[in-house]
Amino acid sequence: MTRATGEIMLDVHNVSLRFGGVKAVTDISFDIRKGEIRAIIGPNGAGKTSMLNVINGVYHPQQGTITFKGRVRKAMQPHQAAKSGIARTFQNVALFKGMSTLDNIMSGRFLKMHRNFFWQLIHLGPARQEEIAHRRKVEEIIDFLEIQHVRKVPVGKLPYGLQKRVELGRALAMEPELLLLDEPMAGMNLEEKEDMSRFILDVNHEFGTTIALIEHDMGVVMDLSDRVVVLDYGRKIADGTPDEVKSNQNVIDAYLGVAHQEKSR
Amino acid sequence: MSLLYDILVAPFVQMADAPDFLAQVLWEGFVSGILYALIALGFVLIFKASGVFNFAQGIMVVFAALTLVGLYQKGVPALLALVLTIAVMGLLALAVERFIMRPLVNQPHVILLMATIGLTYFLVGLGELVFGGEPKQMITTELGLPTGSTEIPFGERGVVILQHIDIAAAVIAILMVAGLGLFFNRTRIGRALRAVADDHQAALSVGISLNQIWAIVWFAAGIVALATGIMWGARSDVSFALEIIALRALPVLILGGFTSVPGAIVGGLIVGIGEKLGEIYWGPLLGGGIESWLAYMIALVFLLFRPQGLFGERIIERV
Amino acid sequence: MSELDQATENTFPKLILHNALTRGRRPAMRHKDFGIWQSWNWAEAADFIKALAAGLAGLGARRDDKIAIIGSNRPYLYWSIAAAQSLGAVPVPIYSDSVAEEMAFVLEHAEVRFAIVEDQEQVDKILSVEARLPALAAVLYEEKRGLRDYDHKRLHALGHIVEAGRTALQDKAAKAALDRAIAQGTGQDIAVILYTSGTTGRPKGVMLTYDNLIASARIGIAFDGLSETDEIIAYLPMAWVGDHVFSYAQAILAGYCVSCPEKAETIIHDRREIGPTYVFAPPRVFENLLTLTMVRMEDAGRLKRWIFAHFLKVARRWGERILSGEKVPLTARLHYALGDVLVYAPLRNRYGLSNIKVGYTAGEAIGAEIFSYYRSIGVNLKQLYGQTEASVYITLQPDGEIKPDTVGRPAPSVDIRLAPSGEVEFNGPGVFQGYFKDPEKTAEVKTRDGYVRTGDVGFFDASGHLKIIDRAKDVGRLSQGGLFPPKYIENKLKFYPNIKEAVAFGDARDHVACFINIDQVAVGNWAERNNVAHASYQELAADPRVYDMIAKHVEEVNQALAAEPQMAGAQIARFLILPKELDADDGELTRTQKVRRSFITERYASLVKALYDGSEKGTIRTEVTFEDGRKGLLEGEVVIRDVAVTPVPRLEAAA
Amino acid sequence: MLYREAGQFKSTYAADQAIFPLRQDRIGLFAILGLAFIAVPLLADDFILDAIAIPFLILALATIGLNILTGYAGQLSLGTGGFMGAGAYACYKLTTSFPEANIILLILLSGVFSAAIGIVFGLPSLRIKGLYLAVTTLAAQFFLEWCFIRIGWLYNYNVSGAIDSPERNTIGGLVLTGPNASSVTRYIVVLAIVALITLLAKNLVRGRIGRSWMMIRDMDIAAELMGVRPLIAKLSAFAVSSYICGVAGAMFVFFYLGSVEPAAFSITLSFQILFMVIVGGLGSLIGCYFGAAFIWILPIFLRNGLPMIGIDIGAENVVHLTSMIVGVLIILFLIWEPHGLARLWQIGKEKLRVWPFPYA
Repeated sequence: MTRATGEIMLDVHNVSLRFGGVKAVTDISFDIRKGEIRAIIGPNGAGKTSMLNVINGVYHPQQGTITFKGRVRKAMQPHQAAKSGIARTFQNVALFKGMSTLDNIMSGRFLKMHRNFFWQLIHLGPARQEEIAHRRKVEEIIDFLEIQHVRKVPVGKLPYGLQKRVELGRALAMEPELLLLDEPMAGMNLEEKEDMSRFILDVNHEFGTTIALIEHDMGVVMDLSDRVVVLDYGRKIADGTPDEVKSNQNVIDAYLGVAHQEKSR
Repeated sequence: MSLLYDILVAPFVQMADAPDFLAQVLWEGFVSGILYALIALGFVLIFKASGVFNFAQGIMVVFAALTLVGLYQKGVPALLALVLTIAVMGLLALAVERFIMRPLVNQPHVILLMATIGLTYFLVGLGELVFGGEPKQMITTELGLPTGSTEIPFGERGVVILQHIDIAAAVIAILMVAGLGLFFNRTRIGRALRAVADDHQAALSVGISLNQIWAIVWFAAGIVALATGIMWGARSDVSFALEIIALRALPVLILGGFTSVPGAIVGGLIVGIGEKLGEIYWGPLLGGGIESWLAYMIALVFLLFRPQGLFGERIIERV
Repeated sequence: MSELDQATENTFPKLILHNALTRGRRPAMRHKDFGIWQSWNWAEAADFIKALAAGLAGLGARRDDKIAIIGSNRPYLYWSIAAAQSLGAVPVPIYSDSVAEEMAFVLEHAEVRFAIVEDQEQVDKILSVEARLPALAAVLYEEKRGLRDYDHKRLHALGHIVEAGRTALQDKAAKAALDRAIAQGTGQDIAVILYTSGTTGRPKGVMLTYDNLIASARIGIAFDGLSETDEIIAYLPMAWVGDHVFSYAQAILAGYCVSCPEKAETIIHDRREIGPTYVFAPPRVFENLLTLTMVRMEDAGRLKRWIFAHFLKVARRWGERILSGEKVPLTARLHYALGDVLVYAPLRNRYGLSNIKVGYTAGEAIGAEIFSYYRSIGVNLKQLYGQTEASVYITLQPDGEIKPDTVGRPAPSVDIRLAPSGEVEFNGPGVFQGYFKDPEKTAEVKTRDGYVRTGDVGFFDASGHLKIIDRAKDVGRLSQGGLFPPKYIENKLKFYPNIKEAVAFGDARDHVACFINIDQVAVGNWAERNNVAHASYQELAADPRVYDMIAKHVEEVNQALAAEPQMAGAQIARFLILPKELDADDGELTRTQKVRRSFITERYASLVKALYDGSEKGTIRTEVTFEDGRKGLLEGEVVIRDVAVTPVPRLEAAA
Repeated sequence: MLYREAGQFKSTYAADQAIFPLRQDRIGLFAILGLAFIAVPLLADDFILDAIAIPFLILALATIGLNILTGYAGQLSLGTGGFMGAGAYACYKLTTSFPEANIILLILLSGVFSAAIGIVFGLPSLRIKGLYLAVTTLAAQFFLEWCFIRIGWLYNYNVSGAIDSPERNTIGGLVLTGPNASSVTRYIVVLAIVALITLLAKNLVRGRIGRSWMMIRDMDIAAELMGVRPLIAKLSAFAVSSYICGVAGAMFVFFYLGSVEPAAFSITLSFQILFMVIVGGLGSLIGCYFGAAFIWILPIFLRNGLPMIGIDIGAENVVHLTSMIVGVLIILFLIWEPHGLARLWQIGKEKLRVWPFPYA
């Protein structure tokens, strides 16, 4: 596959992030190419989630630049990131608990809807047509993710695996160019993981969405991703294709240590 | 221009002109600040241990004072009435624990807040039903609290008048804060209470059930309320009008943070003194009565710059 | 509306065009898709069909080509049948849940040149056996998902072909060619080849002509007064003759609307939304619905359970008689009316059967109690007896003559006779032409005078209703000479919600014994309420308390059998509960979920032996297929239980 | 049981997204509207209209206002009384400044002023969350209350310090406000306005804007990452909420009380409305009506009902007892169903839908 050689979509350059005295991420650089699936891996506390938060504007790094689609930016608000085409999911499902599956995914269409307050008030004509047009889009996502049977169920009542799927749906509804997935398979059983892997691949294939994902399950990462960047204690220790990374001594050391710790837990 | 002068210059000229009056205002601000701090302390105790924003704290103040005076009026000797009132506050604490806290544990903040507003309604009705709604005199002397006042010469010609009851209030408030401090730091239960604020599991490992802890903090808050009630009652009358004082104490919490005892004290003093100064020196410009909201405005402006309060910790949002 | 000319409108494509003209704006099909019921009227349907036909012609489809149709019930697949027929090609619907091997046999045997399929799953199955299908020219798929990177030399998106067809039709010559092809069709042409799943051996391709199907469809339409205002929901396999007649032939003839559910999981919900007026389902569906009802009611509050039980009693007493229009006392009528408000109508609503005009159950015998239950709560459920070889109808139950234990009178214009062996034989307009490429088998089944052997044993009762006992080859004799109809016994057992499946043995034996499969949902629920701890199906099945419960059911069945003179000897003496569920994936059930008796007998030979040698336990050792496709080994001991047999009352001399 | 849904299928999104997709609900709605618009005016006496129906409707509207802010957008507010007062005083000033203008128009316009004030006091919500915010909304409450007392211009320097509703007629000489307006007329006007605003509010909460409020409420960070700007979402909620509260406040004076002193818009009113929201159910419009009915009608019932069942303890004590009982009932209610009457309604409806089964 040649996807990893596409043009650079996102370039992270020498980024450092501190909270008070705690260094979360130190001097990290890597890029994400258009159309690829890029994995960010590393042991717990390696700064993976912080990295995602920097990319979509939740955290503002003290140092370094981020170039997205050719535009350099330093500090940006999350909603601006959303507008520029970045969507994401969360490690611990962050759905809107008071809403149904349908409404949750519909909320992903927020930026695509434009009818003003007064049309919304009377909910006729353009406002209703807009709502219907977007409902159709949302239904296509529901169909894609095979969650028709829970369409109108409040998300709080869904099993965990389905919630993760709905969250993916909500991100897809934004029609993002870059999709950030924070441990999309955390807490899933084997079957759910397989389903989720298939969905991620399908998203990448069918919509051509560029994906950056954080994942713990090494097997999944190696199967899914085109390129992998490895973090440890906030620093980058390796970057390359899954095979390259697998044989990298730094990675082996970092992961063996973790494997031991996890086993002893 | 003259408006700016009135706001920015004139009050300070006024202060400099009559330093004794300024000192008097500061003293009175200090005393009411202390009482605010006491009310805030009641809030903080309960919030820290159970996450309940106890809206009924204000009414507990009134209710305690009313019970004390009411019992006395029914012929109970003053000190016995005091003991009985403490017992009533204990019963109240037990009842609150059993009928509000226990069934509503784990409900969202707003539900618990509503429950305490319901409790407010209940206590208002109960107090008035049993003791009547008309304002009453606090039994200051009967409790052995000092009355009268001392005039202290100030500056060249001026004097500052210190009401003895105010001095007593200050002393008692300080003693109470110190006592609570000892209780929290030196006793097993106190340490458990502090643990519970951080981690419910940890508290359980100390061997005290959450239910007991709640009963204890509510009781402690009741005692604080009683002390506050006696002081306020001695300065004005005992009536449900006092309830408004409790609402006035809320900005103290915003300033100090919901969980900080020192914050409650410092916040109380800031609000008490600031309010008095504002009322005396700037109030007339606006037609008076500004103390009903001035403290809130101060707190609000303050919050905009420090959302976590004076002593709260900075919140880092994890995603 | 112009009258239908029966002589010229003799194929489905012609009839559809007729519908497009006469009722073009009425809904023809609906499909719950993207959250709402997408609807198409007859004009749109005809338009699609013509475009697809032209598209297929463009791909080289010709007269007499076989075109496989594989997928869930979807409008475009029904239209694909019509498109194939428009060209004079023969559609071959195939069960979409069959595994690649099964599918390969049919595709190969039918010499399929084109396949129109639903999605990647079906495409993969076909491609995996591509080598064996030299005739295959192209595969058309509807859902493009996952197929992007496939080699598209012989693979086409259905939408593209339809578009291509539409473009082609702008050319007058192409349009005329298509019109000619449609006009060329006659009633004697083969309309469809339906492969019967068959309880034994390889599937056989039943060839049915337009005349067969149209005549048969007319029988049903006239019998129940179906019209274009009826509603039906299509969810049974398209390869099954029942679906083909009800959702295709009759729908086109009567002009009613067929609705396809969103997913298999949502069928109950979708049925409720549509509220069909005309329903067709195998007994299993009704059984499951009743089981679900009983299970749920167990969880209901005391008052609700009492109301439910009370009014069910009322319904049992009066319901069927009221439904059949008999005279009942006014008080009973009022009592029933109250029950209708409180229980029956809400139940019908939950089942989605509120608007039902008539419902049919067929395929196999339905438990009398289940049958009566639905009738008693006001669902006009009837039985019919039919076969693929008959284009469905052999017998039907006329209104007012509904009996739970017979399948009714011979359908209009169908003649029935009983062979000396007791086997039922029929003749009529729906009789099939023969098995595709299998004259031998055809000869076995079709007599020289045109009658078809059904393979079922039955008899006419005093009122002229046919009563089917069992498959001819299955009805055995006990060693003392008594009749042993296994299915008859099994159905009695399966009435109990706790019993999901039963397999009875007794041919040439001195008594009847059986395997029982408990219903995991019903028994699991019971176990939860009674604190019977269990970690698995296997443990639950072995629990002595479960055995006690099942034993009680078996004793009750024995009492019922004892009451029938011919069956008294077939009471169950011993039984065991199988530690695994019978499963189509293990070959124990057919794809239509019928028991494969001989296979089971062979597979569990040791257990059968234990049933008859008096031992208290049998051993089992067998391979099982898990849900994810992995195989595993199941072994252990299975307890065998003896059951009390009800003494047979002295028979009257007349019996 | 009552809900027989079979056969009710939707073939368009418009039908699927209707406010009342079920036929039975639509019938019920028309029945209630018929009852409210026709039967009540014909049958009810002035006491029922004046003491129960009119204030109930107005308070229900205020409850909708607060519920939009608190229930939908998740911003707890204790300043409802102040915002209602803002609407009332705005309306008073408008109608005394433009005596010829249509009073209904002025009432609807007065909400704009309270909305503006709401936006100002909503600004802190950008940095302050939860209970802290609740406390800061008290600032609005106390400040506005102070304004009503101290700023003479607001009440036209009336000696009494109160504002009263002048006589105004609009529709063909029909007297709508003032002492000579009939109860039935006022009731119909109030009902029409409340029904209309309820419909508009429903439209808002089911559309893009309403969804942005709920997104902020449920998970603000996620909402931001979907492109919602907290500033706009929160302030729009404050604006809409205060608008509705303002209209309710204006009607409170002009169609219910006739004349009020500033104390009418005190913190007690704020609490009362908050109770209605909680008892009715956060995030439910129908719950607003339930909550308003419960909190408004229960004390009336107790006041009139207690003496009837033989508990005769003097008029004043009845008030105290009522206060106690309301307090206890609220606590019991929170324990029993913290999600409010709307949840009970929803559960009941669901039960009827799946009847006779206990669950679907």
